[in-house]
Amino acid sequence: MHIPDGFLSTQVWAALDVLAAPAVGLAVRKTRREFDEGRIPLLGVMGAFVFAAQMINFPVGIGTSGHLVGGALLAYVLGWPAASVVMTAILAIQALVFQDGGILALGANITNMAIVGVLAGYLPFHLWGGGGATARKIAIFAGGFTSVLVSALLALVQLGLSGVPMPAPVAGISVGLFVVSALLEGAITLAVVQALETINPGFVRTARGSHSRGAAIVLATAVFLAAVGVIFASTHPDGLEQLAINAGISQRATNLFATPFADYEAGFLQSAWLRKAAAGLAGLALVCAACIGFGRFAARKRSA
Amino acid sequence: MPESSLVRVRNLRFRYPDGTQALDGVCFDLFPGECVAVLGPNGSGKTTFLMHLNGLLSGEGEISICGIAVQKDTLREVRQKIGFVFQNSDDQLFMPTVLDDVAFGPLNLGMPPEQASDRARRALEQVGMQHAQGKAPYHLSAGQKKRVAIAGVLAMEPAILVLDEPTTFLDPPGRRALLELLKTLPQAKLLVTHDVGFARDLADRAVFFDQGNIAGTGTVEHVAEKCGWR
Amino acid sequence: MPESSLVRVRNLRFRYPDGTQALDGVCFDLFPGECVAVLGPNGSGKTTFLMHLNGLLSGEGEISICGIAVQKDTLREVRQKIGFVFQNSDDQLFMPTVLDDVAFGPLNLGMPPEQASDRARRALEQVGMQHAQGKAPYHLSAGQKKRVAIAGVLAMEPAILVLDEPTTFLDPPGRRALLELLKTLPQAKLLVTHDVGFARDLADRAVFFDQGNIAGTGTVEHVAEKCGWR
Amino acid sequence: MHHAVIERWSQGQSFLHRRDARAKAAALLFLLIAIATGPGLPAAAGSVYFAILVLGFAAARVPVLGALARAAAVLPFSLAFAAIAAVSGDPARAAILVGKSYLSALAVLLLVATTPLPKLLRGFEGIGVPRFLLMVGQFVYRYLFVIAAQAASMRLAASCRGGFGKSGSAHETRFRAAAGALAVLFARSYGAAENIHRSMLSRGFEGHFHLLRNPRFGPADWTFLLSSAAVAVVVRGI
Ligand SMILES: Nc1ncnc2c1ncn2[C@@H]1O[C@H](COP(=O)(O)OP(=O)(O)OP(=O)(O)O)[C@@H](O)[C@H]1O
Ligand SMILES: Nc1ncnc2c1ncn2[C@@H]1O[C@H](COP(=O)(O)OP(=O)(O)OP(=O)(O)O)[C@@H](O)[C@H]1O
Ligand SMILES: [Mg+2]
Ligand SMILES: [Mg+2]
Repeated sequence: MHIPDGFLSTQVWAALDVLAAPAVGLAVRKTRREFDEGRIPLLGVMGAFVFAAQMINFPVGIGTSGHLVGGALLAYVLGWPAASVVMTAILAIQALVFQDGGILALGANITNMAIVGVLAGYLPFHLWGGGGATARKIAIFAGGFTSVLVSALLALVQLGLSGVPMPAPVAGISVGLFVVSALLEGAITLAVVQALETINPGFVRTARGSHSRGAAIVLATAVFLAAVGVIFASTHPDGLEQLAINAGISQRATNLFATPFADYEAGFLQSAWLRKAAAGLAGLALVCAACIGFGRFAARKRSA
Repeated sequence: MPESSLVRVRNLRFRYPDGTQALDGVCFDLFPGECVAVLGPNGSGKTTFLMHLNGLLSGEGEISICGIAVQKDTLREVRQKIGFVFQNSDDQLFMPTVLDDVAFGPLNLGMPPEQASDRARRALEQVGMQHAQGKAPYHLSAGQKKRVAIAGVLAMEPAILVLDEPTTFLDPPGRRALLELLKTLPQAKLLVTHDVGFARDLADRAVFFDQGNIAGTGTVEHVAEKCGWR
Repeated sequence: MPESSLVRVRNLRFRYPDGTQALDGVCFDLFPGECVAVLGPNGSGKTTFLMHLNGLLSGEGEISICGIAVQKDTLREVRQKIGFVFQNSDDQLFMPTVLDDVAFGPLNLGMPPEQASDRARRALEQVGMQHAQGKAPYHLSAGQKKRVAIAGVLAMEPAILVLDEPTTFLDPPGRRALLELLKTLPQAKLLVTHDVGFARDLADRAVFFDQGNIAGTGTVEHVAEKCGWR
Repeated sequence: MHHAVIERWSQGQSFLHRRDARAKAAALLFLLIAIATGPGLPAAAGSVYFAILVLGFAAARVPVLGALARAAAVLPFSLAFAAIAAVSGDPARAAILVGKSYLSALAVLLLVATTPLPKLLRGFEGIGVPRFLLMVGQFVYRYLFVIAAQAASMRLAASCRGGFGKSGSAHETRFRAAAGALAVLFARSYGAAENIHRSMLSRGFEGHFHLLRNPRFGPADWTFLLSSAAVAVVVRGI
């Protein structure tokens, strides 16, 4: 789901732009450590492949079809940092050339799909991909599934936080559709990986099963938080704030966000709406930071 | 005798959405047992013309295949009658094994799996590739890939074979082997090629496309001569 | 007179990591002003051979280009002497505009941008494509792409041109135009092709690869005859 | 194809086409921020933005109707949410969603219709986007056309034998076929990337891209940038 401009409130898009920039910077740095400039064509052509993959339709059921989104597949082939860089490049080109997704909202879309989506896709593979054949299959499937589901749920949360009306039935239907397309992504990713391995087993990286429980918990938490976020943001207008207060992050988050905006407009922060938004964003930021942090940790482990 | 013509095209016009007039009043007939070469410069509309024959594009004018008018509701029937072999075999070979690939078409026609693989085996025999049944198509040589691609089309038992630039990537023995193979196949053939020698050896006559229309027709020799094509 | 040979290969052997013995003791010389055609079946090692000449692969044996031994520390020099035109022009035209692409090589040689674009413009003139400077390479026709790819190589002012299957995707006039262009270029040429007619029109002599070794040499006519290649 | 038209537009020679990419990108950001942060979207401000953009297209000699139609690509998404907003009793918000998203898309379109993408990407380098990322983007865009053409012929070839998507054989067979097609496409893309790398090495590539000419940021570009910023601020105040 590519969010266009005009949908997100200023606080949300600005915060996510601020969040996405260093995250992409980090991904670029890590990518450069592994790929020199001579491999830029590989990254670019793989990006073009993901673009073109949308033209191949997969049968879903009665009359409909779906296609590969590709974040998880890229991560299995290129590693997560390069996959993030490639997805970022794709999103930028989609926004510029195809008017698919906004420019100010690019930070949001990058966070959802290129950063968190890719990490969420890579994590299961990293955790269980090194196990037996069945575990590996499940991991590959799960990676495709979580990457699409988490990206879509994050987008929904951001829309909810921005005050785009989302009655409970609509949110429910959306989540249902997301689950279906996430299942499809899992199935496509798995089928493509299997077909790739008959062509050349070297394409897909070998995962080290680390069986780290901590990472599994991070992943589960990310999915859970995103899902809970959607439900609260939509059905309980004040629910997220409540949750944040309970977790004790509301105050801190408000202060955190108060500083940069303080000179902008003084009385601004009094609004409950902003407190809610700030709390929500802080929660989002935590999820992202956890994912990125874990990604670093995972990468270090793999290169070790 | 227009009744008996396998491919009958009258006054076909087509314009791409961006305004390119790719076909501009083409009339054409293909009779049973014939092999017709389609020559012409890059961009003259040859591929666009072929894509009309099985309804992948649709412009103005009349087209009928084996007497069936090409329309939305006859596409299934038409696509069974007319078999397309693409320039780049990699475009066409996507199943994990050769047998799976050749059986893909028949299965899509609704045939039960047993029967479909029988058909596939027979088609592979026809092109001399029965030994490669279990191999992965991606790893075959260029000539072998072309044969399997042809088998995939033969398995649908088409009345007409359409080949777009079949000699690309083949070395001279591969090209010669393809020539021999095509000569043994009984179907009527429509052959788009830039390889005039190949056309001369295989085709009974030629049509020359230029700017979306047929600018010349006759024997390959005659057309190549007249249109400065060699 | 081995001193004067531009390309000198002795006893070249190469095995791919998967165990395929792709080259098996090749000896070869190319002299100034010559054009040599490399013929041979699919998979006989022609492309592998070419890739050794500028150090893209390295096997056992001796190779020298214009008297310089091909080694890690001479690659820069060697790659300036020997210009490669690859089979698929799309793989070679990777920069966003034609001028950027042709200037890519000179810039890599450390030339300042001004001078590099001058050189690029001159090379484009040589192939008759100066009007396309600002275009994106994917908007060119197959023949135009090939010309720009050749310009990109000429801009490095190589002493030797190596062409892998240059006629693929070209229609007969495009092929003829390429032939004329190559005839006007003064460099020594090494031409891999399956198109024996093209080789006959261009090359002074031919070598025939088979299973990783040179199985025959002589005029194109003679080699084609002897090796059953037409 | 969709993009080909925009690319043709971007080859023009108007005043807007000749402005430095950085100036245009910055002006676009001002405009987008003005639209996004405006309190709601009063009809007056909306019409002024719209008029400015239409004038921009006209000045750049880009077909205005074509541009308006192209920017409508955002409408399905916007209209869906607008409908939800309207149904849940917030018609004002519905209008804002549609208006802001359409105007923003139109603004982006004006930038890409007057700036060839390679120039634009190079302009971003001046704004601090990592060169590595931009080069990846440039290659994505370059090979998009090549790989998409391959994907299109694969789809065509499949549809001649019954297709991946429609009914006929077992669901699973067609699913596997589509996956196989993607795998083959992947392997071909990978091979193309290797060939590109080889061809770069053959032309003396030593690990670093050197690029021709860095565009000059002239007085006209400053004038353009500052005046567009001023306009954006003024209109936002309406
Ligand atoms: N999708 C498309 N959209 C717009 N124009 C197109 C499209 N495809 C082809 N054309 C144009 O239509 C004309 C006919 O193209 P076509 O591919 O049929 O030529 P061709 O004779 O098959 O050429 P070649 O020998 O290179 O295969 C050309 O001018 C081409 O540029
Ligand atoms: N990357 C690779 N790994 C392993 N084997 C390879 C690789 N590339 C080529 N080969 C094998 O090496 C041999 C020589 O291949 P090469 O590409 O040099 O042949 P060629 O003469 O250029 O053929 P063609 O006429 O089809 O281009 C073949 O058996 C081929 O299968
Ligand atoms: Mg064609
Ligand atoms: Mg070769």
